[in-house]
Parts: sequence; C-alpha cells; structure tokens
Amino acid sequence: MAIKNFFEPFTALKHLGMKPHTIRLPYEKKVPADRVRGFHSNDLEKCIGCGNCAQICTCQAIKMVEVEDVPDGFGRTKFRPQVDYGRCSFCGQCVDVCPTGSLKLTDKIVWVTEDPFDPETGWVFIPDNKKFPYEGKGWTTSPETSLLQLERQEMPERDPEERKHDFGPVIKGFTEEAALIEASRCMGCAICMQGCPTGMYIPHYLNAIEHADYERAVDIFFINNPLPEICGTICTHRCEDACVLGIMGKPIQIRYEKGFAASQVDDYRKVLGYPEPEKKNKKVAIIGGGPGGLTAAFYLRLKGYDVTIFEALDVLGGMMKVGIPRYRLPQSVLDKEINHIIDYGVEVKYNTRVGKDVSFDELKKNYDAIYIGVGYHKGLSMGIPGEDAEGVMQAIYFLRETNLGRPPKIGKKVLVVGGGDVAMDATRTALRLGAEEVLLSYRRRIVDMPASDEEKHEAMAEGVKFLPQTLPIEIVKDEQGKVKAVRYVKTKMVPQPGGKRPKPVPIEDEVYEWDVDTVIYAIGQAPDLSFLPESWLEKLELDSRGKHIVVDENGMTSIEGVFAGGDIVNPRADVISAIADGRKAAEGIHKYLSGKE
Amino acid sequence: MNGKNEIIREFEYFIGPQHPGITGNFSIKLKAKGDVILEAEARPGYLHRGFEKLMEQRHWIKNVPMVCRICVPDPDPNEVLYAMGVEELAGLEVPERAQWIRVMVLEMSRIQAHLSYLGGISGALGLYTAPQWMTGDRDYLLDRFEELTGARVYHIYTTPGGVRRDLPEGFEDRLRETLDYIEKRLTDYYRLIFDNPVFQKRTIGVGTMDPDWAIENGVTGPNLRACGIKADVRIDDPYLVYDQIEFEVPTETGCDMFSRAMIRFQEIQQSINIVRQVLDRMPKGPFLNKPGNPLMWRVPAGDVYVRVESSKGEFGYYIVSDGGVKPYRVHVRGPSMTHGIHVIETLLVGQRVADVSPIMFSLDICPPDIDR
Amino acid sequence: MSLEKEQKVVDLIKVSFEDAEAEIQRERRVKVKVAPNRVFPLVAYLKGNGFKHFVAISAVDWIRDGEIELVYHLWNYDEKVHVMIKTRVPRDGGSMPTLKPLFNQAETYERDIHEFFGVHFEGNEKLDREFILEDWDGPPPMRKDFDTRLFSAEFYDQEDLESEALRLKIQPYKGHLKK
Amino acid sequence: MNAVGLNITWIIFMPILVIIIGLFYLGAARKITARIQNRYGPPIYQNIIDVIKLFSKKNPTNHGVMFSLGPVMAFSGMLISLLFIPIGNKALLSFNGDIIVLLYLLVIAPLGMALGVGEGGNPMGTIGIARALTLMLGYEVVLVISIISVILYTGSASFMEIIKMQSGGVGHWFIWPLFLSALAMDMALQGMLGEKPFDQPVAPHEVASGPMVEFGGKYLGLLQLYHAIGIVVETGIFVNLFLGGGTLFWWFVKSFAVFFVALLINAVMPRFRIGQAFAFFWTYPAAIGLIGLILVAILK
Amino acid sequence: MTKAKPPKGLKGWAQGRSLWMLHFCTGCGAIEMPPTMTSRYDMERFGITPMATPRQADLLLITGYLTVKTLKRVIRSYEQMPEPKYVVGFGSCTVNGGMYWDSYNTIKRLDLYLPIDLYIAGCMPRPEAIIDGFTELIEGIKKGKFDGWIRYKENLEYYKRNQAMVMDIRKWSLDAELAERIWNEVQEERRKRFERATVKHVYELAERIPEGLPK
Repeated sequence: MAIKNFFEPFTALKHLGMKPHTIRLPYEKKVPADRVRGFHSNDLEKCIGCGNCAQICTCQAIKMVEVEDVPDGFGRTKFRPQVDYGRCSFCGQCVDVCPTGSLKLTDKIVWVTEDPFDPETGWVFIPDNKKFPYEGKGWTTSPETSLLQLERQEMPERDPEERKHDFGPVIKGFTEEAALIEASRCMGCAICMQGCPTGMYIPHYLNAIEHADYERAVDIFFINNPLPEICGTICTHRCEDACVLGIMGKPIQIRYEKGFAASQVDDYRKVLGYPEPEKKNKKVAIIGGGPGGLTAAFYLRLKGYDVTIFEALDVLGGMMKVGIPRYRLPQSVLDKEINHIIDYGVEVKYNTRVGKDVSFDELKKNYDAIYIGVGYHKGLSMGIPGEDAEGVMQAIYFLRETNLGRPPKIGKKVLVVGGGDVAMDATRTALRLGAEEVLLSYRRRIVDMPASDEEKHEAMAEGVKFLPQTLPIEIVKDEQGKVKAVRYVKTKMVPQPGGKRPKPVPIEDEVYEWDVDTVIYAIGQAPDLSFLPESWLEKLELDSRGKHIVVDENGMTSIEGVFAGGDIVNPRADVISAIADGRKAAEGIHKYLSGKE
Repeated sequence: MNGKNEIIREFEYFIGPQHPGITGNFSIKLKAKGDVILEAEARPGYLHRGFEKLMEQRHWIKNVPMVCRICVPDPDPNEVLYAMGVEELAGLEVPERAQWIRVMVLEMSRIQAHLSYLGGISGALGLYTAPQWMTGDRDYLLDRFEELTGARVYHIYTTPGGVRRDLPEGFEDRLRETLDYIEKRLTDYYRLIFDNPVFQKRTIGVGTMDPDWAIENGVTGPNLRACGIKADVRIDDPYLVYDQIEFEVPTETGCDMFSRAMIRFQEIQQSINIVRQVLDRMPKGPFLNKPGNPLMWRVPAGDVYVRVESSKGEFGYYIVSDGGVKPYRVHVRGPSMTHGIHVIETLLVGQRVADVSPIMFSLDICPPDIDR
Repeated sequence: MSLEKEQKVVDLIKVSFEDAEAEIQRERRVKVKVAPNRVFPLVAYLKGNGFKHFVAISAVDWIRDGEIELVYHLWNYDEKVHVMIKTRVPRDGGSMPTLKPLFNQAETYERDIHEFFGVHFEGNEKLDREFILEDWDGPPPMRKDFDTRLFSAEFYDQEDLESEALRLKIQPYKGHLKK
Repeated sequence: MNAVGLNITWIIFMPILVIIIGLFYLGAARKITARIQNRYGPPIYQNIIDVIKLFSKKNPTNHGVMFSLGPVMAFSGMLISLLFIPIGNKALLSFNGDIIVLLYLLVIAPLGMALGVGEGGNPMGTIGIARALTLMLGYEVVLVISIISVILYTGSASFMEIIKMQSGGVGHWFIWPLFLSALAMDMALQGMLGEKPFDQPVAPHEVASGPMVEFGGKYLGLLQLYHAIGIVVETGIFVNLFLGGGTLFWWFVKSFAVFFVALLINAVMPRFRIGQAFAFFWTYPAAIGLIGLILVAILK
Repeated sequence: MTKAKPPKGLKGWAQGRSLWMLHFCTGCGAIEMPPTMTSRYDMERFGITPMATPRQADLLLITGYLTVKTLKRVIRSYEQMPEPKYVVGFGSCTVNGGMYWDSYNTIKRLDLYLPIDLYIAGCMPRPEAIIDGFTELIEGIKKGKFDGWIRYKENLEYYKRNQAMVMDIRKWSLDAELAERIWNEVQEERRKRFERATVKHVYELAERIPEGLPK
C-alpha cells in the first residue's frame, strides 16, 4: 500500500475530458445485429399453415387460427400462426422448424403498450407483412440450420444392369432401422392428408410405425385403404408431393413406409379383428375386379352386403395385375391383399364379361346396386400411315399379355411412343423381354413427361434411350408388312399465352428415320363402355370431353343405383384414386341402400 | 425510550429481497449485535420456477430455450451443459467446429460474467465508477453475442448436436477488436480497483475461508482457486476441446475477498487469450449435427452427470432419460447452491454489517441457480 | 483410453463394501449402487480416501417402482474421479440418515430434496424450515404424480394451447370399427 | 433604511439562492461523476426537478411526531447556520466566536435526523444514524483542530475578520501559511459532505440509504434541501477560512472548487468501513492537523 | 367524492422527469437493467435513478416473472410507495405467463394483482426497448395519462381478492382489516381450486407419443 497506490485510482479522472460512449437513445439509434431475434413476421402467401411452429413452441405462444384471404389449395391450409407475446420467448425455434422459410424474426425489438390484451394493438396477433415488415434483417432459417429432418433414407435399389434382365422387384425394401428413422422425420403437420385422394391418416400411421407398432399402423391403413401394401409399392404418392419437408429438403417416403409396415404384418384379418358383419340380405354387383372394385367390395362386405365381382379376366386386380409390370408390383403382394379381401366372403365371377356373358339389364334387375369400375383398357392410336404393320401394338395389350404370362414377340429394336407411366412400363418391360435397344419418343420435353420422375430415372438408368421432342409421322413397312422404320419430325416448344403449358409444333423440314422393328403405342387409354346397352348409355351422363362418367358426391352416376369409380370417373387414373372412389362409392351404396329401406 | 437509540443491542433484520446490496432476488436474515453479525440465515426461493419440473414436461429440443434461464448472469454454461448431457446420452457426435465455437461462447460468457462480477463487488463497496465502466464495456461483448446468436443475454445458441448458426461474416475481426478493447481497459480497471488503497483496506483479510474447509464445504470455481487450490473443471474433467487449448489457471493464496476479485480479474485475461486461440485455430466444417425430429427424438435410457466450469464455479447437470421424448429428470447443481446457502451463512458470522453485501458479491452468488 | 484409476476406485469400494455394485460408466465416472443404510459408511469411507468434494444429491422419482432414487455425487480432486452413489428409498415414508456430520453442505441438498420430493433425512435439524417454497401445502412438487400443467391451468387459470392448436388441424383417429 | 432593507431582502433571498445553487451543485456533481463514468448523466437542473417532485408527492408515511420533526429540525438547523456564515463577504450575524456557534449548529442537523430515525424503527435507519454520529465524532475532532489553528493564527474567532485578514489577492489566503491545517480540514470536509470514502451513513449497498430509509415524499424533499444548504455551508467554511471569501460570484466559484475536489475523490474511491473511517480521521488528518496546530503555535 | 386524477402541469412534468425506481430485481429481466442504468445506455439522462427503499420510489419495475413468494414482497413494497406511483411490466412473463406458463410457482397475469401502467415487450426487453418504454412512460406521466395507483385504490377489493387466491395476504398488506376480511371470504373457493389443481396425476409409462397425434 504505497503512496503510488493512492494516486493510481485518480488516473480514472482522465475520462472527465473524454467523450462518453453512451448511445443517446432515443435521439441516437443503435442498429441491431443482422440476425437479431425480434418480433415475428410471416409471409402469409408463402406460409402453408402446417403448424410446426405451434408444435415446437416451448412457451405455447403460437396458436393456429383460420385466416381469410390467404391462398388455399393443394398442400396448404388456411391456418396461420398467431403469436402471443405474453408467452413468446424469442428463441427462434419456430423459425427453425418452418418448412417454407416464411416465418422469420425481424430486427424490430421495441414494442411498448399500455394494454397488451387489446385486440387491436395488443400482443396477440397474426404476424404478417404489415405490422413488422418481412423484408430486412432478422433471424431466418435455411436448410443447414433447420431443425427439420431434411435428409431422407434412400430406398435401396437393385443395380440397373442386373435388374433389367428379369422381372424381380426393383426396390430392395427398407430395413427396419431405416424405416423407423424415416418415419421419425414426420412432424405430424397433416398437410399430406390433403394430398391423399382417400385421405389416409398419414401422420398417425407414421407415428405408429415410428414406434414399431405395425399392427396399429395397419389398423389405421384399413380405415380407408384395403390395399396398403400395393399402395405402398406403386402409389403415385401425392402425399409426398404435399409433404412439407419436400419444400426445403426431401419429403418423407410415405409410400414405402406404408408398404414396409404392411409387409411386416402377414395376416391382416387377425390384426384387424373386424367383427363378423351382420347379414343385410342386399346384393351388390361390382363390374371389374380392379382396385376400385376390390375396395368397394371390401367395405360393402364389412357392412354386411352380399358382394359379387364380375371380372372379365381369370384374375383379379385389374390394371394392378395386368397393367403394372411385376418388377414394380410383385405377385405375392397382389395375392396377399386380394386374397385378404376375398376372404371376407366376396363372391367372384371370373371370365365373366358383362355385356357378353351376362347382360347389364340382368344385373340391374338382380342386384340392389351396381358399381362400375372397369377402368381404361382400350389403347388409343395415333392414326398415322402404316399402323397396320406387323410389330405395331398397344402398350396396354403388350403389358397385359406379358403380365398374364404370354408375352408377345418383340424385335431387337423397340420404339415406344408416349411419355406416361404406361410408356415407361412398356419400355422397361421390353428391355426385360430381351429387346436390345429401346427408344422412347415423346413430343414434348423430358420435364413435360407425365410419368413420375423416379420412373423416368429408373428407365434411363436401365438404358432406355429418350427421344424428346420427336413426333412419329409414318411407320415404314418392309415387304412382309413388318415394321422397318419410323419416320418422324422434330418439334419445337411454342409458349402458350395464359400460363398454359407450351405446345409442341412440328418443324416441317426436319424429317428423320429410326430403324426399329417393333412399335408400341402408349399415348393414352380410353374406357370401354361397350358393355352397356345403348338405352343405358344414353342415360349415363358423361363429362364434356366424353371421357369420364359424372358422379355425385356419393359416387352415384346419373342412373339410380349405379355407381362408378376409378379411371372412368376421375382424371388422375391411379390406384389410390380408384381406391378413394371405391371407398366413396361403398359409403354411397350403403347410404343409398339404407335409405331405400 | 425503550432502548431504541442504544447503539449496541441485538437485533434481527433482513437484507433483501428488496435491497440494493443483494445479488439478485435473494434474502439473508441477519442477527447482529451492534455492528457484528451473530447469525446469518440465507433465504432463497424468490426465483423458484420449478425448472426441473418444467423440463420434464417438454421435449428434449424444446428445453433448449429454457435452460439458459437457470443462471441469468452467465447463461451459456447451462446451454452447453444441457447439450453435452443430451449428446452423451444419445451418443450424438458434435462436429469439431461446433466444439470450438462452444468454447468461444463459454469464454465470452465468462468474460462478461466476470466483468459484471467486478462491477458488482466494486459497487457493493461504493466504487460506482467501476460498475459503470464495466457494465458499459461488457455491453460491447453483448453486441458481439447479439451478432453471433441473435440475442444479448439469453443466447439459446447451443443445441444438442452443435450450435444453431455458423459465425456471421466478419465476426472474428470484430470480436478481436472487442477483445483488444477490453484488454486495454483491464489496465484501467486494475488501477481503479486493485490499486485502490481503500479497496484493499476493505477486502484484504475480510471474508476469509480456510482452504481445507473450502474443499470440504463444496466451494468450487474461482472461489476455491482464491484459496490457493488449483482446481478447475476445464482441466480436471476436460470437456469440449479444452484439452487442446493452452491456458493458465490462476490461483491466489489470500482466501479473502481481494483474492476472489483478483482471480476473476486474471481469468478475464486468460479467457481473452482462450478466445483468441479459438479464433486462430477454429477448424472449418459443419457446425450442426442435427439431432432427430424435435418432436419425436427419443434419447436412449440412461443417466449422466456432466459438469462445466462456469464463471461462478462448478455447474453440473444430472440428466436421466427413460428412453422417451422428454427428459425423465434433470437435476441442476449450481455452484451457488453451496456458495449461497451454507458458505455464506458460515462466512458472515463475526463480520461487520458493512461487509455482508461485499462478501455476498465476492462469492458471486447467483440466486436463480439456487432456486431454479 | 485407459480406465485404470476408475478401476482403482471400483476396487477400493469393492474391498470394503462387498454388497455395493460398482461399475465404470465412462472415463472419470463411477457408479455405485448400495442399500440406503450403507450410504453413510460408504461416503465416510470415500471421504477418507480422497473424495473430499461433495458435489450434490440428486433425487429421481421412479414412480413405477414406487421408489425415489437418491444419487450422491462425490468428486476426488487428486484422482479426478466422480462417484455417483445410488440408493433407493420408498416413495412413501422414505427416510435416510443425514450426511451433515460428514459434509456440512449436504444439509442444503437434503432440505431441497425434502421439500421437493418429500424424503425425510434423519438428523437434519433444518429440515422443517421453509427453504425454497413458502406457504406450500400441496404435494411435493417435483414428484411425478404432481401435474404442474394441471396446477397452472386450475390455480392460475392458464390455458393450455398445445392440444387446442392441433385439434384444429387433425381430426383425431378413433380406433374405428373395432369393438 | 437602506441597510435594513438590504438585510431583509438578503434574509429572504439568500436561503433561496443558497438552496438553488446547492441543488445545482448536486446536479453538477451528478454530471461530473457521470463524465468520469463515461456517460452523460442527467441534466444539471435534475435535482431541482427531484425536489419539486418530492414536494408534489402525496401522503408520505408518517411514523409519529418525532419522525416528522426530524427532517424539519435538520433543515432548520442548517438554515439557521446560514445566519452565521458569510456568503459573498456578507454575514447577517457576525461577532467574535461565530465560528464556534456554527460548529454547534452543524451538529444539530444529524441529531435531529437521529431523533426522526429512531421513531421510524427501521434497523437500517438506526444503523445508518449510528454511523453518522460515529463519523461525526471522527471528523469533528479534525475540524476543530484545524479551526483552532486558524483562530490561533489570526487571533480571531469571527469569520468576517478572518476574511478581512485574507483580502489582497491569492497570496494572502491562509491556505498557504496554514497548508497543513487546510489539508486536514479538507479531509474532514470529505466526511462532512458525506462523500466517499466517507458515505457510510447512506451506503445503499449496506444500509439501504441509511437514515433516509423511512423518509419519503415531502420529508425526503426537506432532507434534499438540507443537503443542498449543507454543501454550500460546509464548503463555505473552508472558503471563508482558507480561501479568503470573496464577492458573491467568486465565493460560489471557490466553494464549488472545494466541492469539486471532494467530488473527484468521491468518484474514484470506495467507502471505508465505519471503523476504518473513524480510525482514519483520528490518525492521518488528526496528525496533520495537530502538526499544523503545533507549527502555528511555534511560529506565532 | 371527487375522483382522484393523476397530476398534470408542473407537478406532472416534475414527476415525469424525475422517476425514482425501486431497486428490486424480481426476475431475469433485471439482468438488462444494469446495462440500461450504466454508461452504455445511461438511464440517468432521463432522471431515472434506482432507489433503495420503497418510501423514496415512484416507479416499480416488475422485471419478468414473479414467483408467489416474490409477489408478496412486491405487493408490500408497492403499498409502501408514496403516491403517485407507477408500475411497469417487463417482458412476456408479466402478460401471460411467458416461458413459465406451466410453472406451479409463478403467477401468470400480473394485472390481476397489481395495476400495470405500461408493458415492455421482449424476453427479456433489451435496453433499447426499456428506454423506449421509459420515454413513453415519461411522456404519459407528463400528460397525466397513467393512473395505476388510483385504479388500485378504487378497486382494492378486486386486487386483494385476486391476491388472496394465490397468497396469504394477511401478512403482506398494509390494510390489515380488509386483508383479514377478504382472506376469510375467499378461503372456500381457494381451497376448492387448490384441490382441483392438485389432483394426482397418473404418470404414464413413458410419454412417447408426441402430443397432437392420436394415442
């Protein structure tokens, strides 16, 4: 404690002459940092109302409320988060789980009020762009920082070189571990349920799968889908398109999850344990044993109706059986699920074509209700010269014959025309039947193809040569009347006004030729309603293009007691829509028949 | 008169919770005779929110915004502890970069906590210039925190699996500037506080505790090091990447208030050095290894005790999981639980009334971590 | 990673306490399970063997087993080993001898556990004083059968948004058809 | 008539002037301390606002007659002392021995406080006033020693005479011949003003503003005024004894200079414990004062 | 009886420009008070100074959540403060429970127990927000806008009743008679509430199913 010590503190007095470092708020402003966490702002257009923010909030400050004037539709709801600043702790976790990145915390940090409970100026409000502007700095999310599980478990596939030679399944299926991890990615927002035509309880069964409770999962599947494993293999998975994780990352593979869970249960009937249906003494005829027909049969049977399926072929399953190649949908899966439905006491009349073996009038007379689920089994033709050549065939025919075990003869070089799923199936089936080179001609670009991306990729991987923006104009025959070559023109894409998709226009002077020996048409299918007598057909109301039957909300056509579903009703033309229609019609028939009593 | 104006008499009174000389919301019941304290009884509980209960009600990830509130002046050790415990239970790997960032955050937090501490103890002794300077300078560090984490005090930055955001652009340079500034100011602080004869007179030899007594009574952290015992969780039970960092653990032998303040002062310098090392050596790479879905993530059953060296002493979490989506039990062992109840009750006996508040500040008692 | 010193601690415990189940959890962490009446001698023994730092007592309510687990944490400054001594007492009327004669500050943790879990510690004089809670006449709040959300909703009229927010979006699935 | 009229005006306006200037002193003190602390601080007239506010407060708690009498006693004691201290070369009552009277009057104020605080019954207040009295015991000794040396040096116990003796410029101020006594008195002044390191009575961290703990509203306003006058009077003693008084302006400048020195020490020092403060007064300042006294006695 | 009114004019101006706040850190928001008070933001520019005792204070800051135990002291302190007096609520916790919405030991809505003049949003409010709040408060006081203490006096019974629901008001009220009466009145309701609130919770085996999904 020297005398020096006494004077040392006085060095502090030098600050008397210094400029203070005080920020003279509110006259001076202090600029908040870039990623400061202030009040919320939400881009209401971008927000899809999934409610992840409400679920993550540790303070329960966020509540989803219904809002007018926001876009509604596929993959979104009209609910928007409402934040209560009497709860919020500004942690920003809500931002980190926002799948769209629409929610952010702004750099506005000052809010003083006398009455926080006031509805106008209060602390409970729906954050939008107006109160705190969305633009500017703040706490935002990105795929790296998001708490969502954006990475998915890739479904293992067989090597393309190996798989293209046989009809064994392409996918290897999930291991249990991968399936559980994949299922655990679900945030439970239920947006996917909107995507599903039949409205399956997706978050619910994913949750059951995540707990490895497959029996409960199956229980949930059968609420509105009696063919879960088939769907779990070949569904067009609109749910995955709607999945919120798909916005920033990869969606959950809901389809395979379902397939996996269903495959873990061998005996559905035992697991489901549905009670024996009571006898109702009402008969329902179902024309066509496809997915729609089977679904309708299943739910009608559960309700106690006597159901008879009239199937033109000697197998059940419709397009699932004859349209989809076995490498995509194994026979064992089909057998398991169809047999399960038949087991409930559904009567099936094989090889019975309505209109030929039994007349429609007869059915109308003998049965209380009829469900038509005949599907699209008639292929369309292009109408170009040389179509009568040998070696030109319809993809529908080609696939059907292959699936029924009598594959038609094809040459070494095969041209498939079309860009849909059927075209993909045809190319890949042709590969498996021994074609050395398979070409695929499509008049638009590859991105415009209606086939699903994964089928396109798989086909490409297997060596199918894609020829986009080409249009066959003539099939050249050789002396024996066989296909020798196909002459085609290149097309160009002409943009269309009004946001319509661009139209392909042939470029007249670019005419070339491919040397092929087989041509398969896969440019579309049409219903074959020839089984209906003229008198009935007149009564049947069709839509403006004449392709689809119009049904009401119960699935009933304009003819009383006749219901319809599947491809002939809806334009989506996939299994899950058929199932949805079948389920709807079953409900409708039940309602119709109960009402008649 | 009923003896009211007698100067020497026994009386009981409360210091706190509403009293300027108390570190937070806390109170001590004193029984004094004249100016000498005969008996002290700490009364915590004014800040009890039932954290441990609340954490059992929330998912693993949802607890991240909660834990930092357990110790208000030095929140980051809580976040890191919770994350470390959960990671150990779940077997979650933390990316290298995240570990270095965590060290940086912890040390930045230590600097700011020590700055408030020095301000606090000087303020308790009436040297109001010191808190004004230090709290003001600490604010520059809080600005850096704001840039890094988005908030000034409750950073909510460390999350199981890493940290929530990477360093912003240009952050390292600005942090270096701030550190240089604080380092420069340390001389001023030393001259104002530690060279001050009155400060020395007030603190040297006051509030002493015996080293052996200190160990047996659960004194930890800087308070223990002020008794000449070189005990530091960063070295004894290394976590994160502290075993790769060179730093000294200062010790003092005075065992009194002065030593305790001095230790903190020296640790500020050490922490500045550590942060600089981190800035130099931090590897590039990912900063977050995402844990599972926040609503579904289940941590395998088990229990774990993790500890870090906070600015106040050893902070520990005992976390139990039963394999569910929520913790089964989290027990928070704050350093103030011992410092704030038992140690202060013992230290105060025989001291003057005037020294109550400085002793309390010198132990760096943080009431929220007693109450939880 | 060698676990020699941890093994030494395990051996040390095994020598004198045959009934104790000691295991190495990981580096620098040793777990011991003993009967409640053996805790005091074990802690005293360990204190004599360098475990000078009494870290804390944690309590865990294992409601399914009807027991409360008490975990005594000890730390050795020389060996740098942390020992967790676990013991279980019944939930109803559970009682433990106090550790105050060994470590003064154990008293604080015991008061804490007494208040929040309702475990009685024999010999702790300050047990009856109010510690953190004041005028609390409900059940010990950290026990698993005390529902803080219910308490908050009923006693402070606080709404629980969690269920409501989600009810708006998901129509609940009710194990349909099954009887 | 003229002189009487002037006196009456002086009696009315001087306390007001002193109060306002004292409040400005306090405001300036806050401002200066703030600058040392790296900030701007409140406006210089802040203390005037504070006093207005305190007097506009309603129904402050009352603990009894003595409680309300305490501040009044303190304030009036201080007010009366204004009669005896020359401000700007003008004192209302000037006679040989007025220094001694002033010293007694300065004691009244703390005693008045003590009575009021005793009624308040808050232990903090009791401790605070005990400290104040103890501290007073400390600095009064030094103060008295210094004043005795001045009286010894001049042979007069009247402020006006002492001021007169110092007239004639800076060189004639007693601070030069009586440097040691001035130094000792300045140290005592630090205690009288209640500036650190001698602000134990009101230490917020220890006794929660000590004697004032129970006073609020108008009582506190009165105490603020008492404090404001106190500063002027206490620095005034030093100005009159050692810095040669001066015209009204210069008198206040000098008095503020004395206050300023105290402020600077206040800004960089923590406070002593009360025992240490007491011991301090009875060692260094007392020793310096005594040496000064002895030197005066020898040299005279 | 004429209705009491907050002061205006010179009195109001002085009261606005010289706010002495009670030095009482009730919750975690208090950690942002030192920066606001000290050199970086310097609250003293507005004449706001911390005061050690409620007798001298005009302004009570509720810095965040209040546990029941603190609420008692806060009410006692508030009642000791001389009029006019103002209360500012800091952060989310004072409005609707904030982060501790499900805690058994914190009150959720402060305005049930004390009249709040102004709320500052944030968790916790940053110094910028606090200073903005204070400038707003000062302006309001100058205009005689805030009348919390008058509301408290006029609705004393309402406030006391609410207070009595969560705490024993007898020890912590200045008006002992009123407290005794109200305490006796609410006993029955309070007991019922408490019984409802402490119904034994059946602890499920493991809460594995996320909320919102069917169990």
